[in-house]
Amino acid sequence: MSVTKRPKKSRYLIPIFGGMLLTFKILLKNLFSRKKMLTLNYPEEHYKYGPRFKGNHILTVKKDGSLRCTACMLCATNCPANCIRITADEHADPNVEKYPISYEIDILRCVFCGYCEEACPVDAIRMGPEWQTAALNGSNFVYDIKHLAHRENLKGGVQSVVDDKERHKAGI
Amino acid sequence: MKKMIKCTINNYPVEVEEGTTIIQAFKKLEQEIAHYCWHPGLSIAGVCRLCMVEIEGNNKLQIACNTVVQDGMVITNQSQKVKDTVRWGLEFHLINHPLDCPICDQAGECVLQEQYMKFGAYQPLMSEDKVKKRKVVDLGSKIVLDTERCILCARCTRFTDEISKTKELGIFNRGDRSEIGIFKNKPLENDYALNTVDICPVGALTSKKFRFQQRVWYLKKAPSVCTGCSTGCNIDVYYNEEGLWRIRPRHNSSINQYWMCDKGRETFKHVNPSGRLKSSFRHTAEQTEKMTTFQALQTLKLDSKKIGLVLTGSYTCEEYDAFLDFFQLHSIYHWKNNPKNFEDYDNFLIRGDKNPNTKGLLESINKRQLKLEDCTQLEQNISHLDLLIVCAPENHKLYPCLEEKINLFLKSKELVWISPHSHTLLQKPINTVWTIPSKTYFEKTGTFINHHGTRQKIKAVASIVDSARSLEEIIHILKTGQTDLTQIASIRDKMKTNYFMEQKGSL
Amino acid sequence: MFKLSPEGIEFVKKEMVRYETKLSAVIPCLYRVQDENEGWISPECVAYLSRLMDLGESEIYEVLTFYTMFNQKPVKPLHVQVCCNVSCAMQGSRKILEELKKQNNSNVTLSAVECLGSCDTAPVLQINREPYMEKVSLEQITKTLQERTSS
Amino acid sequence: MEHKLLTEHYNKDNYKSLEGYKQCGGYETLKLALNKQPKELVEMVKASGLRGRGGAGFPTGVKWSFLPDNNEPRYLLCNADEGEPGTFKDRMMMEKAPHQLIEGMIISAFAIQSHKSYIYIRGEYTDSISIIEQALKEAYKQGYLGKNILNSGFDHEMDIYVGAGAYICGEETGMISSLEGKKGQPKLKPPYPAVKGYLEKPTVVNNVETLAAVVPIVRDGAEKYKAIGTERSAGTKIFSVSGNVVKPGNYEVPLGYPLMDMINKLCGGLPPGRKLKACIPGGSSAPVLTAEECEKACLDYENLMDLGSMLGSGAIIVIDDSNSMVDILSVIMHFYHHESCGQCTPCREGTGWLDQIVKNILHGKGRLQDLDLIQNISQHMMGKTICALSDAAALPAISFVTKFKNEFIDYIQQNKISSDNLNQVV
Repeated sequence: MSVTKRPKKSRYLIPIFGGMLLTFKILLKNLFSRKKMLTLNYPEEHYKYGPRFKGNHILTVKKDGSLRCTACMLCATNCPANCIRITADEHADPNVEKYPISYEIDILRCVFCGYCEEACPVDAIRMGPEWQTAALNGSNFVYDIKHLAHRENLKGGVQSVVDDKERHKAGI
Repeated sequence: MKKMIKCTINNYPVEVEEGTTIIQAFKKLEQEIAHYCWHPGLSIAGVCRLCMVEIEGNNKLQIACNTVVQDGMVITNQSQKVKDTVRWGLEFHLINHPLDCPICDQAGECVLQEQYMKFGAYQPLMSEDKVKKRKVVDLGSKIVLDTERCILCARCTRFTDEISKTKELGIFNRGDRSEIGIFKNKPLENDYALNTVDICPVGALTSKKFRFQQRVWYLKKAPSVCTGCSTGCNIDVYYNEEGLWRIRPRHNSSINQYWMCDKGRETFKHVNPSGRLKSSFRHTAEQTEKMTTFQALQTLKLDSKKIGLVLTGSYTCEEYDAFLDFFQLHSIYHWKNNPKNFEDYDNFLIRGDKNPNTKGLLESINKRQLKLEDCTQLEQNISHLDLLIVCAPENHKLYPCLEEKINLFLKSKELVWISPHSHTLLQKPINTVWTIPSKTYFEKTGTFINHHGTRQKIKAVASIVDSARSLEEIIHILKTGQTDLTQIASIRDKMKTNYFMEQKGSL
Repeated sequence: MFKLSPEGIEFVKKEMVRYETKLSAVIPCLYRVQDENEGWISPECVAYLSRLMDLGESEIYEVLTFYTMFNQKPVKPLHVQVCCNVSCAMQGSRKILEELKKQNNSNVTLSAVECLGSCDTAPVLQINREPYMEKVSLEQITKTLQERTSS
Repeated sequence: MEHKLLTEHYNKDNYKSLEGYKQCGGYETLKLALNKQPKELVEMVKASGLRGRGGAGFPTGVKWSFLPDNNEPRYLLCNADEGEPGTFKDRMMMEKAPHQLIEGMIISAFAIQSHKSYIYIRGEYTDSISIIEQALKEAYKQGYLGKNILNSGFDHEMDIYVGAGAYICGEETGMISSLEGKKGQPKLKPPYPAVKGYLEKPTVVNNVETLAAVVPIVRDGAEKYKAIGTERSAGTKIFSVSGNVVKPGNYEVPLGYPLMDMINKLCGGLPPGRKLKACIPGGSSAPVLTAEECEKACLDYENLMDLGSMLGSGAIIVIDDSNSMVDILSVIMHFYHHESCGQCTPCREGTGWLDQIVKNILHGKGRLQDLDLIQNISQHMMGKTICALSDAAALPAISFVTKFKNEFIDYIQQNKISSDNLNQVV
């Protein structure tokens, strides 16, 4: 533990005025050149994050719009917050074999660690640029397939770059 | 007594019986050795070529599964030569094996995965196209086959040839076009078919019922004894917090070897919370009263009544003893699942007596020199009784005569129904009916005596229904008026020392 | 519904006691079935034979699929099997096969087979289960096939 | 010079009938043999130095003496499932001299005290099957087979069994499986067939030529037979010569005969204007010999072994310079891929893999590292399986790739497509 010697009482005034000076300097600067202002007028304005930002989850889709997810449950296994719930079922196409009939992420539990994305062997889950999870009381914070793969922002779903044919050729 | 011979395995000296194969000696020493086709319960096929060992003085590597240990043999599988061979052996296995572990239901308990992690090359050399074969082939109502994942170890075909002797499965075609299959209109439907799923080292054969239900790494396993019939096969129960998911056989050379029947694999469903009786009830014609088990037992008046007791073979020996010691009984009846085929036996594992502990029941009765009447006698005596206590079967499905018998029991003046499950008939009675939830084999500790008289102990794994009580605990509450369960544990410990000295197949 | 002729059934019965085990009769009986079923063995035939011989279907089916001389698909009346192994290939048998394929004769099923054991007289081919045609040339086999097709 | 011990009367037309055979002294040896002790005969064959003519070259007498000394029924099986590419001697022997084989088999059966024998003939040999069937009928009629043969008190039944097109049935345990009516998959050894073979009973499996050679051994005595050939490779052997020679065919020569003499003197040399490029001395599973190695080669077990090849079934395939070695290897690899029984993993997967790689090279899609890969795969297929089929596939692969490496590299680097007469890949 380090002990700092307290300054005398009268000396406090000097840094207070110093601080006030800085505050007013920035206030005046912002008043006259608003473009250089650092803060945003949220929620009218949004900050643009980099492409690697790990925000809300997206389930990628195949060309036909069906989920790429094979319900291997590696994401759920890796999830440290235990917020992913998947129910798998038999698919009619023997080459697909297994697919999720329900995929739920409890976004309030999620810690946005990105392990699910890391664990996924088929690039089926990604963390997208959206970061707003706020919603009104009574909203559903457990995201289902409809939300994760087909919400409006995604404009018909995100396709993965992995080629299905190549993947099947390799026997995956 | 067979002659013992000495050999050295990976620098450890070991003594084995004459005629032991090298792989058995490895297993005895708990030394790691890669293998797929060898299974202790089946004949030797020697086709996977992975259990290679180097024997001193022999230039050529030998397979451990078909080589018998000779006196003074010096065996190793740690040499570079062996390691190379095993690595290449795995490479050969994998060149046409699809890399769809994420989808494959075997992932997590796949021997191919495990051994690749241990012994594999990690540098795939195959750049050519894989041989494509049929996927998701229907083999009947129980099993699905994926011929691509199959590594042709022939365990399943050997099982149907040698153990079940039904010969449904065969390996068709030859070379790398070979595939396991059934003939068109003859599905794999024998009573032991699901054993092929257990012995399949990869995800080629999967059980329709368990497939895609759970990933195996979410499951824990607990040793237990099958309650499906009086054979008492040793089992592993796979469960997690959501409930029980499947049952697999556990090796016991004197009872079930490595196998169990498909019916026995279904005896976990009645344990799961859905459909269980979750608290005690007192049903009368007018009303239904819900209460805790403790309350129910406190309210139950037993004094100076003529009590009849109906017992089934699904409770442990300790429970029978406690029950029979406590009550002053007018008469005791034995409720059999199906008197007609009660003595049936298919000469392998399945018996007509669908109770795990009929022998235990008889033993407890005989020890006290009581008279055990058949349940059919109850019809005449029921009017003489004031109270009928029914220790009902744990798994109602195994009792085809259930409804008929319940109707009979309902004729009594007062009925106490002790079972993990209730029945709709019990809920609208003419007289008073008490339903008291009891524990299943998964929740209690005790002893079962199987058809051959082998004592086997089961151990409580988890509590599934909080209000459920074993018969022992019920007696304890009745005796002391307390719910203190630690006392029971001490009773149990005492019994342990008395009973389990010479038992086989203990847990 | 396939059925063996009475002589065929007689043959099967005889073969079943000819060898030490009943199972040994499978191969000769499959030959017989193939002969009576227009040169190929359908799964239906296997089911029939399994009933006749009281053996498991998959036991017979295993044998059927293992050996190449049993046809699992329908064949035309002339099943021409051209040896394409080393000695014959060196003498141009593959070219003959290729040319025959081009001719597209509707009465002929062509297949490439492994060594027929007549390498000194390469190229060799066998029609159905008849004696070999040795040192064949394209003209010769074309002529033979045409003749036999028309007759 | 040819040494006609077995094939002496093969040019006679009626030799295949019982009458014709008897005219040339047939079945005289049988009478001789039936007067001897069985043990004596085994010792005689052992002393003659006769080695298995099917491919492995295991001493026949030694094989016979492995039979356990008990009263169990035992079987003699004649391996006439001649499938090795390049081999056609057994077919000729069965068609020209069926009674020679039958006599040899009766003598051998008497020597090992077997009362039942089978001749396992491959299904394609329709001629041989009918000829042997006919010959068996004749032999039964004349009392050479059946109960109490020639009043010696010895009973013997002989039957034929027709295969259905699987190379692997030429392997002795594969043949036993096939004869049992199962898939022709080789069985695990030990136990060896001599202890537990056909129907788990002691069984001896011998090649057609081996069994036929028992006749001259018993007739002339072991010494005389041993004097032919070399020190360790005694006797004569029928070689099937095919490929690019003027007069292909079967030639019986004493073992140790120079390979070049065989090609040039007996077979009339190569077609005019062609040069010897390579030669496969023992059927497709034997490692190939280059032209230089052929000069040094003598046709006996040891000499070829020293050259890194083997005598095998005695099928000599002569390859001249018009052929592409890559193409020939691709044919051979296709053969083994097609014929692998699918039991052991290294063979099942390895043969298919090799086939694909060689095909890729042939079609100009090869990579330089493929050559190492072929060697690596082959190396790890050898000696790792139940039977020798994986060795048989691996040996030619290794020898072709090492001995004709430049040709393979040419294919890979220049995407050269195979020569004209072999360009049709099936």
